[in-house]
This record gives sequence, C-alpha cells and structure tokens, in this order.
Amino acid sequence: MLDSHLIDVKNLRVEFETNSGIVIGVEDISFSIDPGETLCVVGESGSGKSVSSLSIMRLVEFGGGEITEGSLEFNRGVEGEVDLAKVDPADMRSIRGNEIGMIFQEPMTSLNPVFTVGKQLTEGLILHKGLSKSEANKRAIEILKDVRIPEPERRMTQYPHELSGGMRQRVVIAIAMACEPKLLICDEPTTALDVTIQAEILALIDRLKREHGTAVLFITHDMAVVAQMADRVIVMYRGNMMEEGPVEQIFENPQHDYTKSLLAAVPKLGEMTGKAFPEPMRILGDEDKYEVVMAAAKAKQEIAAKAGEVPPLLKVKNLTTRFPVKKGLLRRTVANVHAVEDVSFELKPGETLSLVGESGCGKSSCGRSILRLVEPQSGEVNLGGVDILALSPTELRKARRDMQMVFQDPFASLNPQVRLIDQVAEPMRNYNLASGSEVNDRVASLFDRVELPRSFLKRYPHELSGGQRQRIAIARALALNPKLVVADEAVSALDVSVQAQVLNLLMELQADLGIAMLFISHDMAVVERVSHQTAVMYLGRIVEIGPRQAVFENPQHSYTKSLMSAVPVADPRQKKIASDLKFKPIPSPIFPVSHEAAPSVYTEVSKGHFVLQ
Amino acid sequence: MTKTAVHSNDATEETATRSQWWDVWDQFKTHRGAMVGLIIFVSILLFVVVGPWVWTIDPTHIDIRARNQGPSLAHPFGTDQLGRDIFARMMAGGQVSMAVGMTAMALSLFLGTLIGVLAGYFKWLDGPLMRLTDLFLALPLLPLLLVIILLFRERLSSVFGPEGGIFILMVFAIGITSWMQAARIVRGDVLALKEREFVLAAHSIGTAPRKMILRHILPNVMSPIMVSATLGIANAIITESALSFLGLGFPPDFPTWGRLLFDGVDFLQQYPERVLFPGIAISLTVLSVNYIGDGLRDALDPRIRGR
Amino acid sequence: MLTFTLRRLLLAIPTLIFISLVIFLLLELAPGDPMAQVPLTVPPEVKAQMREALGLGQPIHIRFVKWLYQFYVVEPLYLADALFGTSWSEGLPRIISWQWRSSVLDVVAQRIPQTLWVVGLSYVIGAMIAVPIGVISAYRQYSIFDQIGTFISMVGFSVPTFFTGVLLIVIFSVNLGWFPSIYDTTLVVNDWPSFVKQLKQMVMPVFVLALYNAAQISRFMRASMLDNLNQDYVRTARAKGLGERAVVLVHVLRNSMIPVVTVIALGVPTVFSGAIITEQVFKVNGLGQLLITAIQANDLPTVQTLTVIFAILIILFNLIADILYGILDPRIRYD
Amino acid sequence: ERGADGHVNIIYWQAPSIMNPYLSGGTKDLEAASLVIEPLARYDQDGNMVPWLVDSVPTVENGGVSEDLTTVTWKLKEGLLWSDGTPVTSADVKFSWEYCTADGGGCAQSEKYNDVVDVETPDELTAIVKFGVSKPFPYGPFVGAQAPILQKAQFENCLGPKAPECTEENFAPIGTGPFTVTEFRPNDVVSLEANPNYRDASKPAFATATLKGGGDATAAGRSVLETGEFDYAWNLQLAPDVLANMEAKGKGKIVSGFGTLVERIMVNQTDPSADLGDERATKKHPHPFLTDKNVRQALSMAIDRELLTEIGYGAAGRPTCNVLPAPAIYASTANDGCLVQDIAGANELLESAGWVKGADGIRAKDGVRLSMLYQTSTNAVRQDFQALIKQWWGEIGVETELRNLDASVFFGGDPGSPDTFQKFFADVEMYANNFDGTDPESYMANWECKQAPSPENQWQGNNMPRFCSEEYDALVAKMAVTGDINERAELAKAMNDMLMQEYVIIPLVDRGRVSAHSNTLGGVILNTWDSELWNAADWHRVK
Ligand SMILES: Nc1ncnc2c1ncn2[C@@H]1O[C@H](COP(=O)(O)OP(=O)(O)OP(=O)(O)O)[C@@H](O)[C@H]1O
Ligand SMILES: Nc1ncnc2c1ncn2[C@@H]1O[C@H](COP(=O)(O)OP(=O)(O)OP(=O)(O)O)[C@@H](O)[C@H]1O
Ligand SMILES: [Mg+2]
Ligand SMILES: [Mg+2]
Repeated sequence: MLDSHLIDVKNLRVEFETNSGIVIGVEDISFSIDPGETLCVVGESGSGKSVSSLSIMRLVEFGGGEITEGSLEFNRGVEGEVDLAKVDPADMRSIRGNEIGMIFQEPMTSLNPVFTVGKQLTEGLILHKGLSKSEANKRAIEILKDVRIPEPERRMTQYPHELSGGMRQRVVIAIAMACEPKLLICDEPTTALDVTIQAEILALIDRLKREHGTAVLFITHDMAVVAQMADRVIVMYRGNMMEEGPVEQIFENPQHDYTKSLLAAVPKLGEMTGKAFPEPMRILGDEDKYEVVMAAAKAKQEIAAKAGEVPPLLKVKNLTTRFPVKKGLLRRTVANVHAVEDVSFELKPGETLSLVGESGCGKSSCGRSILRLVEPQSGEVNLGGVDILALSPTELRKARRDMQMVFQDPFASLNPQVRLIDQVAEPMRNYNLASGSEVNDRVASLFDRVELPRSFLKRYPHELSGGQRQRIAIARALALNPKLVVADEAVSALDVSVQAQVLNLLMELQADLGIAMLFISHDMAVVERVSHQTAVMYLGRIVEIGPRQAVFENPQHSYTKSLMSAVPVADPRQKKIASDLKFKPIPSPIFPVSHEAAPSVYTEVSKGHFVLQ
Repeated sequence: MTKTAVHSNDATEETATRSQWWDVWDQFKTHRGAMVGLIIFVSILLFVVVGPWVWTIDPTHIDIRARNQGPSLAHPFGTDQLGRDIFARMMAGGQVSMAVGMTAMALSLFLGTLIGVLAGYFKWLDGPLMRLTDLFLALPLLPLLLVIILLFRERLSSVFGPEGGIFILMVFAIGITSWMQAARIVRGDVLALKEREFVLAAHSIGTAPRKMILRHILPNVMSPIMVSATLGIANAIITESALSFLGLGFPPDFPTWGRLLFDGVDFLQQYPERVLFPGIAISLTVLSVNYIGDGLRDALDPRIRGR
Repeated sequence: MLTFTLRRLLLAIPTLIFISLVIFLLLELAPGDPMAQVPLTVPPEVKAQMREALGLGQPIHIRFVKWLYQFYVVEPLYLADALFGTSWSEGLPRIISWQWRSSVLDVVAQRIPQTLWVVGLSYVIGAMIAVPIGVISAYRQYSIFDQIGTFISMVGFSVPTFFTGVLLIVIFSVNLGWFPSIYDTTLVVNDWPSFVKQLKQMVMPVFVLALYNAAQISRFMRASMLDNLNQDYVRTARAKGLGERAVVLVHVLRNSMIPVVTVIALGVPTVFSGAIITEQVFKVNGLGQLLITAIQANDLPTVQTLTVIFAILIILFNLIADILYGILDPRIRYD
Repeated sequence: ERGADGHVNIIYWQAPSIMNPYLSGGTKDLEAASLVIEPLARYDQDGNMVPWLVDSVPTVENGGVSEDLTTVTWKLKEGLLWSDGTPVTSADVKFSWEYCTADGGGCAQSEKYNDVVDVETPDELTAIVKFGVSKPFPYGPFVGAQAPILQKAQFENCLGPKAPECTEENFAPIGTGPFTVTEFRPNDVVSLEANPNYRDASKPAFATATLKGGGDATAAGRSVLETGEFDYAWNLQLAPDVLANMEAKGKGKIVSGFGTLVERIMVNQTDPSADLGDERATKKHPHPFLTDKNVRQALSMAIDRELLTEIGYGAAGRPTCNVLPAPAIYASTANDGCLVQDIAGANELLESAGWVKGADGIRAKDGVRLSMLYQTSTNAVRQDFQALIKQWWGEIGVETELRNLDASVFFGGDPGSPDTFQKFFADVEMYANNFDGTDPESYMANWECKQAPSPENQWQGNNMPRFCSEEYDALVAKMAVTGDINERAELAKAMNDMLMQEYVIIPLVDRGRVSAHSNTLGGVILNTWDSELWNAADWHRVK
C-alpha cells in the first residue's frame, strides 16, 4: 500500500436488514484518495454512493446498515494509519467532523430543527478546535460568507426551516468544512444550488484542496461538475464499482456501457441554440424511441403553433409573498423577507416555464404561493379561469387536483410512516380516481414510468436513496394527471441517465395531456432543453422573462448574463474553476416592516421578452 | 453471510397485496418484550375469563370457619377475613378491573386523542378545546363524579340493567375525567407535525383533513399515545376501586382488584399476600400492556422496524 | 408571542369566571350536605338553623356573585394590604369556610409550606430523575437498565400510593424505626437537629410521590427520545464528531423535551391538588388534605376557592407550557 | 406537679376544624374543645353526672331543681379563674346560653337550651336556669361537652351572625380547662399548653400538648401502638385482629368502653320503588313485603349477632337486641332471644307465612319476590356485615343487592340527593346511632309518626323506617311529662320493646368506643358519655 494514500477503501460491503430480508447496499468497493486529490463518484441513483460515503464516516450503522466486509484504512498523519471499520468509537469521534467532514444529501432533515444555524455551525469548532464561543461565532460567520450565504450575521440566529433549500444546503456545507478536515466527503453538495453559487462553492472546495491539501470525495450527478472538479472518477452501478480512472480517461474513453450511456445523456448548454421548441433528452440505446417522441412532439407543437393563440392556463399577476422575521423571547416581527415580490407571468397548456435564479431568490416560495401552500400577501393567481386565491378550503382542495407540486426536498415531503405504495396512491384515493386493485396497478405503472423497481412498492422513505425518493415525489405528483405541475428541482437529485428518462417522461406527458409546467431548476442545460419560456428570478422579482430562445441567446439582464457564464462545462479539459469568476456580493431580501416595495416595471426587448428596468 | 442477500434495488417483491398491518405483526412477533407482554396479558385474560369455569368457588361465598387462612390446596391464595376464597375473588375481580381498565383507557385515549388532534390541527378549535381541557383539569373530581352518578345512575341502570349500567357509568366517569393529559400532549405534537413538510405535501395532493389526520398525523403521534395507554390502564383500575370504595361504583360485595388491594392494606402486616396478589395482578397487567405498547410502537415505526 | 401571551392572559379572565361558574354549579348540584358530619343526635331543626347561618338560605345566583366578588376583589385587596400595609379591604367580607368559620385563604396560606416542601419537592425530584432515566432508557433501549427502569416505573405507577406509603411506614417506621410515620407540620426548622428532623419526616412521602411522578414522566421522556433518536439530524450531529453524550443530551434531548415539557408543566398544578392520598397516609395535611376534608364536609366555599385556585394554576401553567413550546420549537407558530 | 411531664401527643384521625363546639357539631371539634372549655357538670365513665365547675349537681333532692321541674340552680365553685386570670362568674354562664340561642348564629347545640326562657344571675356565682315547661330531665344546658361555658368578655361581640367573624376567639377560646391553645391550625393540628390558672395547681402534668388530626384510624393506631410516636389515639374502629396485632407490639394499650351506640338495620315500611316518582318512600305507599312482620322477624332471626361482633368489633362490641342498650336502667332484656341465630326457624316462619321458595331459591308470595336493596355508608366493617348478612338472608330465601354510599352523601341531609339515609330509597339500611348523655327521651322520640322523613318536611326527621303507631306516640308524650327516673325507665323500655318486637329496627351490635394510649401515658379513663379527653388534667407520664 502506498503511504501517500489518505484513505484506502478495500472490498467494502454494506448490508441492510429490511422487511424483505437482508439487502446489499454496496459490494466489493475499493478505491483510494490521496491528499489534495478529488475523487468524484458518479453513478446511477441508488447505486450506493451515499452508503459508501456513510460507511467511511461509520454512520451507516446508525441507519440500520452494517459493514460486513472490507477495510477502510485512513491515514491520520502523526497517529498513523487506522482501519475505520474497526476503530473504537471514541477515536472515530475525534476523526468525524475533524479529520473527515461530510456534507449530507438532504439538507432539510439533516439540520436540527430546534437549533439556530449558528449553534449548529459552531458546535464542531468549539469541540475540535477548542475555540471560545465568540471566536467560534466569528469563524462561523466567515465560513458562512465563504459559502456565500447572504447576511451571514442574521442567518446565524435563524432556524433551518426559515432558510431556502439552497441556503440549508450551504449551511450543511459550512458545517462540514468548518474544521478544515483532511478528507471532505461531499454528497451532492451543489444540486440545490444555482450555477453561480455552485461555481463559488466548487471554487471554495478547490481552494481548500489546493491550499490545505484536503482530499475530496465528491458525489454528484452533474457530469459538468465532475469534469470541472475531478482528478479521478469512479462510476458505480447497482452497488458495484464499474469503472475507475482519471477524469479525462473516463470522459474520453469510457469503457463500461453504463458510463457511456451516462455521458451520452449529459445535456450541454448551447446545444439548443437556434431551436424554438424543447427537445427530449438523448438516451443511449434508446434512439428509436427518441426519434418517435421527437416526431410526435414536433407534430403537436406545430399544430399548436398554427392554431395560434391558445388562452393561457395559468395567469399570475403581481404576486407577493413575505415571511415575517421574528426576534427575541417574545418573537416579535422585526422585518419581512420579501420572498416573492410583484411577480407576474402567464403559462399556456402544454408549455414549460422554467424559473431559474439564485438560491434563496424566492423560486420555491413563488411556486408554493401559486398553489397556495403558503399564503401570498397579495396578487392574483388564475388557473383555468379559477381564482385560486379566492377559494374556500374545500374548493381549494378540489382545485388541487389540477395543480401539483414536486417538492424540492423529497425526504422531508414524504411521510416517514407510510409505505411508498400508499404515498403514491394517496392522491388517487383522495379524489376517488381509482379503487381496489386498480390503484395498485396504477401505482405500479407510475413506478415503472419513473424507473423505480416495483420491489420498492412496500418500502419506506428512509430506505431509499435520495434520487429514488425524488422519483417517488414525481410519481405522486403525476398520479392525478394534473393540468399544472410545479416541479421544484424535480430532477436535480437524479443521475443523468435517469434524469433524462424522467424528463422525457415529463415531456411526453406534457405533449400528450397538455400539462403546463413550472419548472424550477438550477441546471441551465436542462432548462435550455425543456422549456418554452424562461424566467430569471433575482431577489424575489422576475428580472427577465421571455421565450427560452430569446433569453438564452440574447440575455439582457446582468444577472442572467452572469448566470450563463457560470454554467460549468462538461469537459475536463476546459476547467474554469476559480479563474475568471467574479461575483457581486449578494443583497438581502430582508426589509424592515415599514419598507414599501417598488412595483416591477419591464421593458419589452423583443416579442414576449421582458427585462426588468 | 446470508446467501439470500441481494442488492437493494433487486430485492424481490412479495405479494403486493399484503397489507401494512401484516408487516406490523411480523415485526411485532420478533419483539421479544412485546411477545412476553402479550403472552402474560393473554394469560391474565384467560385467568380471569376462563378461570371461573375451572375454579368454581363462588367469590362471594362466605365460609366463616375458614377465615384468614393462608394459601392451601383448597384455597390457593388463602381466604379473606370472611372466609371468601381469594383465588376466586381475584378471578372475578380481574374481570371487572380488566374490563373497566381497558374500556375506560380506550375511552379516555379516544377522547384525548380526538380533542388533542382537533385542537392541534384546526387553529380555530385550539382555543375553545384547550379552554375546555383547562376546565376539565380544574373540575374537582369527586363532586364531578358524584354529580355524574347522581344524574345518570338510575337512567343507565334502567336501560342496561344495574351492573351494565354501573359498568357504563364507571367507564364513562373515568374516561371523561382522564383524557386531558393525553389531549394536551397530542395537541402539542400535532402542532409541531403540522409544520412538517410532508403535511404540506399531503395538502398539495388534496388530502382532506380527516384523511390527513388519520394517515399523516396520528401515526406520527403514536408514542405518547402508547404511553398514555399504559398509564391510563393503571389509572383506570385504581380509580375504579376508589370510586367503588366511595360507593359510586360496583356493589360492595363485588370484588375488583383495586378493592381487594385497598381492603388488603389494613392487613398488610398480618397477611401480606392479600395485598400482594392484587398488587401483582395490577402491575403485571400494566407491565404487559406497556410492553405490548412498546412493541406496537416499534412495529409501527418503520425506522425501527427491520432492526 | 407577546401578543399571544397577552391575548391568552386576557382570555383567561372570562375563562376563569366561566370555570368558577361551572365549579359552583357542579358543587351545588353535587349531593352532599354541610351537615353530614354533624352527629345524628343533633335534631333536624337545629341543622336547618345551622344551614341558614351558613348563608345557604340565599338564592344561588346571589351566592355566586357574592363569592365572585369576594374571591376576585376582596381577597386580592387583603393580599395587597398584607403586602403593602394598605387598608383597602377593611370591613369587606372575606371568603369564610363552613368548617372553621374563618377565612379560607388564611388556611390555604398556612398549608402552602408543607405542600411545597413535600409535594413540590417530590415533583422536582421526580422530574429530575425522570428525565435522565427516560434518556438512558431510550438510548439503551431494551438494555438491562431500560428493563429495570421500565419495571420499576410501571410498578411505581400501577401500585397506588396508599399501598406504597403504608408499606414504607410499616418497614421504616414500625419495623426499623428510622422515620416518623406522622408528619409534624408545626416543626420549625431553625437549627441542625430540627433540620434533620424535617428531612427525616420528609423522606418517605417525598420518595413515594417522587417515584410516582418519575414513573410517569420517564415514560413520556423515553418515548419521545425514541422518536427522535433516529432522525437525520442526529446523524449530522454525529458526523460533526460530537460525543454520544453531546449528541443525545444536546440535540436529541432538546427535541424530545418538547412534548415532555407539556407533561411536566401539566403536572405542576397537581402538585397543589394531586397528592391527596399521600398527604393522608403521612398526615402531611397540605392543600390536598384540605381539599378532601372540605369535600367530605361539603364545605363549599373552601372547595370552590381551592378549586378555582387550582384552575388559575392550571391555566397559568398551560400557558407557560405553550410558551415554552414555542420557544423550544421554533417551527410552532402562535399567531 | 404542673408541667413536670413535658409533652403529650394526641392523635385524632379526624382533624378538628374549630375549637368552639357551639359552631360545630362534630365530635372531633367537641372533644378538642373539651381540653380548653368545660361545662358545669359532665358525665363520668359510667354515665353518672359529676359536678365539674360546680360543687354539686343540682337535683330535686338537694333543692337545686325546683319541684315543678322548671328551674335549676347552679352554684359555681369559688375562686375559679379563666386562663387569662379573670374570675369565672355566673354572667359567663348566662352569656353561654345567650350565645347559643342568639338569632342567626346557627348554634349547633341549641337543642341543649330548648325551653330555656331565662338564666338569672342573682350573684357572681349563682346561675338559675328557667325553663318554660316542666323539664323532667333538666340537664341539657351547661352539661356535657356539647354545652360548655364561654367567657363573656371574649365572645361578647360574637353574637349571632357575627359568630364566624371571631376567628381568634373560635380558634383559641379562653377556658377553664387544663390547657390553652397556643396555635390552632384548622383541620390539622392544635398546639396547647398548660393553663396557668387551672383550678388544681398540680395539674395538668403536661406542660404542652399537641392534638394532631388527619389520616385514618389504622395509621392513628399504628402511631400509638406500633411506633410509639403518639400517646393517645382516638376512636380506633378497626378490624379486631388488626387491632390485636398492633397491641401485640407492646408499646401501648387498647381501652374500650360502651355507650349507647347501636349498629342497626332499619327496615323500610314504605315502598322505595323508583316507579313511584315523587311519592317514593313515603307513607302513601306501604312496602310490598316488609310490612309483613313475619318477613321482618325472619330477617332478624337469620342474623348471627355474635359472629358479627366477633368479626367486626371484637372486644369493642357486644351483640344486642335493643336499640336502647344503656344505661343499665333503660336496658331491656325482653328481646334477648335474638342473640341466637335461627335460620331454620326463620325459614319455617316464612314458609308458614306463605312465602315459598321459587326455582331460584328466592321466596315469593303472590308474585312478590323477597328481593331487597341493602344500603349503608362506606366503611370496611359495614361492608363485611353487608356481605355476611346477605349470605344469611340468602339462606332464608331473601335476595339482597348491596350498595354502599359515601358517608358525606349518605348522612348529609341534601334533599337533592337520592342517596341520603333519610330518603331511604332502599329496602333496608344500616348505620349506627346513639344519643348524648344518658337521657333517652329525645332519642326514643325519633320514632314518632311525625318524625318520618317525607317531601313535606324536606326529608328531615329521624324515623327512618317510617314506623307509625299511635300507641308508641302516646308513650313518647307520656315520657315528656314523667319526672320519676324509674317510671321513665319503664317507658323507655316499653318503647324499645315495641320497636324490637315489631322488627322495624333490627339492632345488631352495641358498639363500644376503642381508643389506645401508650404505655407511658397514665390516668386515661375512657369515657363514652362525654368527651374522651374529659380527664386530660389527670393524665400523666408513667415512668
Ligand atoms: N436504511 C436502508 N435500508 C434499506 N435499504 C437502504 C437503506 N439505505 C439505503 N438503502 C438502499 O441502498 C441503496 C444505495 O443507496 P444510496 O443512498 O447509497 O444511493 P445513492 O447512490 O446515494 O443514490 P442517490 O444518488 O439517489 O442519492 C439504495 O438502493 C437504497 O434503496
Ligand atoms: N418559513 C419561512 N420563514 C421565514 N423565511 C422564509 C421561510 N421560507 C422561506 N423563507 C425565506 O424566503 C426566501 C426565499 O426562499 P425560497 O425557498 O423561495 O428560495 P428558493 O428560490 O427556492 O431557493 P433555493 O433554490 O435555495 O431553494 C429566503 O430568503 C428564505 O430564507
Ligand atoms: Mg445518495
Ligand atoms: Mg427552493
């Protein structure tokens, strides 16, 4: 064994005990990471990436798993090498958080709901670095700044549920990096982040690696990120390692079929230049179907285009949503978060409006406000002629049949006590759409559509991988055949091949059933591929909205431009991390109670393409 | 290493029609404490229900010559100060105590959970229902029970017969005076659960409030309910005896565990077994229910299940 | 939260008056008679005169309003007078017990020390041992500790205090002679021996009650801990390298305390009213004994006053529980 | 020597709530007060009247009572001082009468002063009680623990409706008794110290005393007999073997004495059926079968009183066949046949009266089944009695349903409650009763026709069986005007026998009083005719 390896994993095998007996999480996994090296792990969702990383932290055992085979040699420097699989709990504790930091996949549930961000952040610092409380606080604020959270001082006193998905994710990142560990395990650290922040975070990780020699184990679905970050890559499939090699080799000369299909499915920004309509994703080995779908979709779209003006399905006017910020023991409202500020747009049936923008800019809030899952302050939402904001609770429930949401954090949005089959069947039962065995059949076919094995029907949410959970959430939203779907980061946790399948599915359904989709995403390449319209949000307002082609090919607003420039390229030879990126400091959406927000005024650049003045 | 182990994604599917309750039962079966509890509980039930068919001495028969006897073959648990067979009295008393304990506990849990859930879930009900809870907590128990009994004893007796009437009255009286704690705890949990994202998600798929409560809220407040259940049984058994003792319950020659215990306390020094038998019976019942509740809770929690 | 608290406090006033009314009607309706304890040798006519002298001849609504006035106006004035040396209450009628024919609240005040010493202390002790027991039991679920803890608490809860109390007396007072079986409420603690004496007479009642309280609270604590131990955030805490102690005591405990706080706060008013049997067994003669003797003697003014005092405590502690709830769990919204 | 023996600890399992017996009828309060305030004369352990604050008890013979039985002249002892040092005068005596009879005071003892029209105080030491009618038994006022003398100076401003305002006075009356109150905690404890001005300079032997209240009889007994924490425990009504077991510890002694308390079963002569609505248990509807004397007699015959006594009271009880068992001159022997249980005889009696057993073993006649509801108050011994008697009655073909009721409901006169002993919505009921002092006149008058509780008199009245006999009423009237003690005795016996032979009252046990004192407490003489603490001045420490 080479002494320079920081960690050397050999023949790792992890098993879980479930209802249906013992199942293997991962099997025969071997890899090593050197200091200052980044190992990216890609692979099918559910292939065991998270399980492997949890094993290194020896945290699988707290989740019902067991390391049944293999060794995990970790070089502790002066203290020599230890086998993490065997080391005693006390030593393990001094390693965790200190020498190995981990960023978890689901940011909502991995933060303690009752402690402030500050408390959770400083804990490790105080423990491992022996800092005093005020020193730790200072350091924590620095780290929050590093992960580009706006207004870090204020965030320190906020609770996790008051943050947007991306902010939570950054808090989790900050916690992992707080003690400057030797090995940083990142389990999809940037999936919830917009590209500009993602680029920042990647740069931060890269800097850590360069300056401190931190080794990074980086799990991601985004091949572009892999290309940017990785020194070496492993590809996993169904609990096994398929392929390992330097990043260039993997990208340029993939050996395994799965790797090939993975790379084939990667969307690239700019691919769609010159095309007016969305196109399905390419899937290796499925070209026939692709052609068919393409043809069908084209035909429909042309018919639609010829038919001229279809009345819009969803009309949103001057929508405003604010959250109170409370302070002190008596928790008085001291300010408001202007999460959504004077947002207006229209959406036609069969069309996709993509909402992009910086993390925390109010995309989720906007989506939720439209569905009245949070109560907006003012504005107007009209869905198919129904004034959603005026509905009584019972009417609203009826109306929900037509509008569905895929939640950003799939784990939190699934009831831990209910089997998947019942979770997906629930909407159908709610509206009496099916009964008896018909329900089961429909659930099963939904599972098929989102590429989940039927053997999962009876599992519980915690027994799935992040991507699998997300597919459950999609299946549940589709169960009702709604007219409007708000997909909040619906595919961000999926590996590219599954992502492609799911996106194709969504597009197919859209074409078939005329579903209108509000597609919230960070992945510009995906957005480019799937959307008819694109809206760019910044600080609660839409700063630019228009046909996708117009926005992508002719971005007007400065934020849109910086967004475009920050998109990583899926080519390991074009690394641009931390070289030419310069971002403006992030302004705050929090205003005092008395603040009067100015109305949004737009100028029309070209037909249907508006830019905020 | 198990040969059957397969990769998680490939795990074969069994008959999909098996309901969730089968899983719960499967899990329950593997819970040692729960099974022991269940066995004890069933044994106690058999003892009090089937026992009298086997042991045919009349529990109220007085054999004055056989007073204050220690355990013997003729009287396995001995006799009391009037020469009544304690073994038979334990069986007869158990029937009443178990029946009252279980039903009163069920009623109080039902009320507590219902009110707790309604108050936690529907904001506009929270105030009134919690003030109602305050009121019930504040009402002095004894006068309340006296009034309940005053108002309803005759009426119920005329409809359900004297014993049936008193049984209903006792269950009602105990139930209605002991639901408040459960209600407050459940309400608290519901308040927190309501803010969880999966509840929001359930809203978005159009789950009606009733279903929301039954499917999403209730299963997640199981554990305090289970604890209240165990504590409730003990409480009901003891309260029953206190009520009977005050003349508010069953006739004085009607043995119940609580009453046997109460009567036995005076003889603690001479005949300690007289307190011990009913004391052990009550404790065993409560203990077994506790373990059953534990097992059930574990079985219902999918995160614990499968461990 | 401030408005929430204020609103609740304001709302408490009509609630209390309503509760007072319900209690009043309940007591009126309840069978029983203040003359029940007067010997049978006293002829009925005399009893009728005695009833008259107690004010029972007045119509019920007058008596209620009178009581309301006395309780909510006169008695607070008396209290103010006692505290600040003012003389606002002079000549105003106080609430008079039918048993001792003198102010009810004076006797209540007399009883508070022993109630607090014995019942209050046992509650504090009970809660203080219950929390760690619940935590350890849950953390080491199904370990020996847990099993024993479960066993003791179940037995402790299911065996009534009239039995455990007497058992202790028989063992420790009768057979061993360590502790007195009868509580001396007149004992003044002013030096070491009298303090020891006080400790000795408190040991048994405090133990019995603490066991009972601890049994109950620890069960809730354990259940709540079990609910939280498997949450994802616990994994995060572990990933930070926190020791198990910190993971459990900081992260899990805080979350688990949320429901338990309700249980504990809810139990505080019963400190004042709930220990009737134990007080009887050990002759502590605190508020519980006062209430039960008043009920037995049908001393309505005393019962009514005590009950309403308990109601005030209940409302107060429920409010405190709610506020604590909001503080412990930032997700809860009260507006 | 006064105060030489230190401290004495007394436990009453019912705690005293007030020290003024005029404001409370409760025995516990009377007895506690008797340590402090005293009557002019009281009864000794044999029921004899003894002078207390006077030198002799006035009688017709010594001229203290006028021939026409309308005036009684009491002469106070000379030199008597209140505990505050002021002299006791006849004005105080007179004041005590005024106090109790003042309007709006609700004096619990006003019956004692019935028919008193005036109390004259010709001099400091003489008080002449004037009755409006001739009083064959004129020892109501100022005699016994119920009617002690209050200090005028102290209570002057506490008359009538003002009585409750005098908290300090009611809690710490100034008295002539051996002790004075230092601290009174209602329903908890009374702290006392020796009265510095007690008439006998060498008494009391104890410097201080505590009278602790609360708990239950078992605990009280235990604290005297087993742990020795207390010196005296009052009224230990416990199962005989429990008591015997306690005494075996050797720390104390049990003392008992007999008075007039009789545990009895009342047999309802009216129909308590709920169907009758407002006329339930009134004379309008005679009882369907208990009006048959044979049935009542059979019920009595089936009972083994010896056994009841042995199980329930042991040495503290004796079987009795009379509702008036004492004093000796009033005790009839005519009914003693009942002492022997006779189940066979009872069966025969019922058989011959036409009550035949049905298939279920219960006798019936003309469709009327002998099925009864048997109620009593909650009390361990009573429940044992119920169970035993139920079994015996079962043996003679009578079915019994048992019910026990909370004492405060059962004995409370609340007209709104169906469960009071006056309403008697049951077929038979059991409780105990006695009378104050030694004169049974008013006691026997309880069974006059007009004493039957009914809606008309708000269910007040003590004639629970609703017994009604002109003959009996005539005897009552006669006794009220008969002065001669022997004649009175004959009348009382006749009344007793009439009740007994009609079997409307089935007496069970003559219950004694049981108390306990520690071996180190001397001078205890149990008195059932007056306060148990009557001679506390003589108590002393035995070394
Ligand atoms: N507690 C558990 N019990 C049973 N099976 C589990 C458990 N945790 C994970 N699994 C299974 O183990 C497999 C690997 O899961 P893992 O979370 O490592 O996937 P992943 O590669 O991280 O996927 P994703 O990219 O979707 O997050 C999945 O099939 C999952 O269903
Ligand atoms: N319940 C809440 N209470 C207070 N503030 C909130 C709450 N929910 C969201 N916010 C704030 O509203 C703003 C917008 O949040 P939102 O979740 O809509 O962002 P987003 O655009 O979806 O971001 P992301 O891409 O990171 O998910 C953020 O500043 C967030 O802190
Ligand atoms: Mg994962
Ligand atoms: Mg979001």
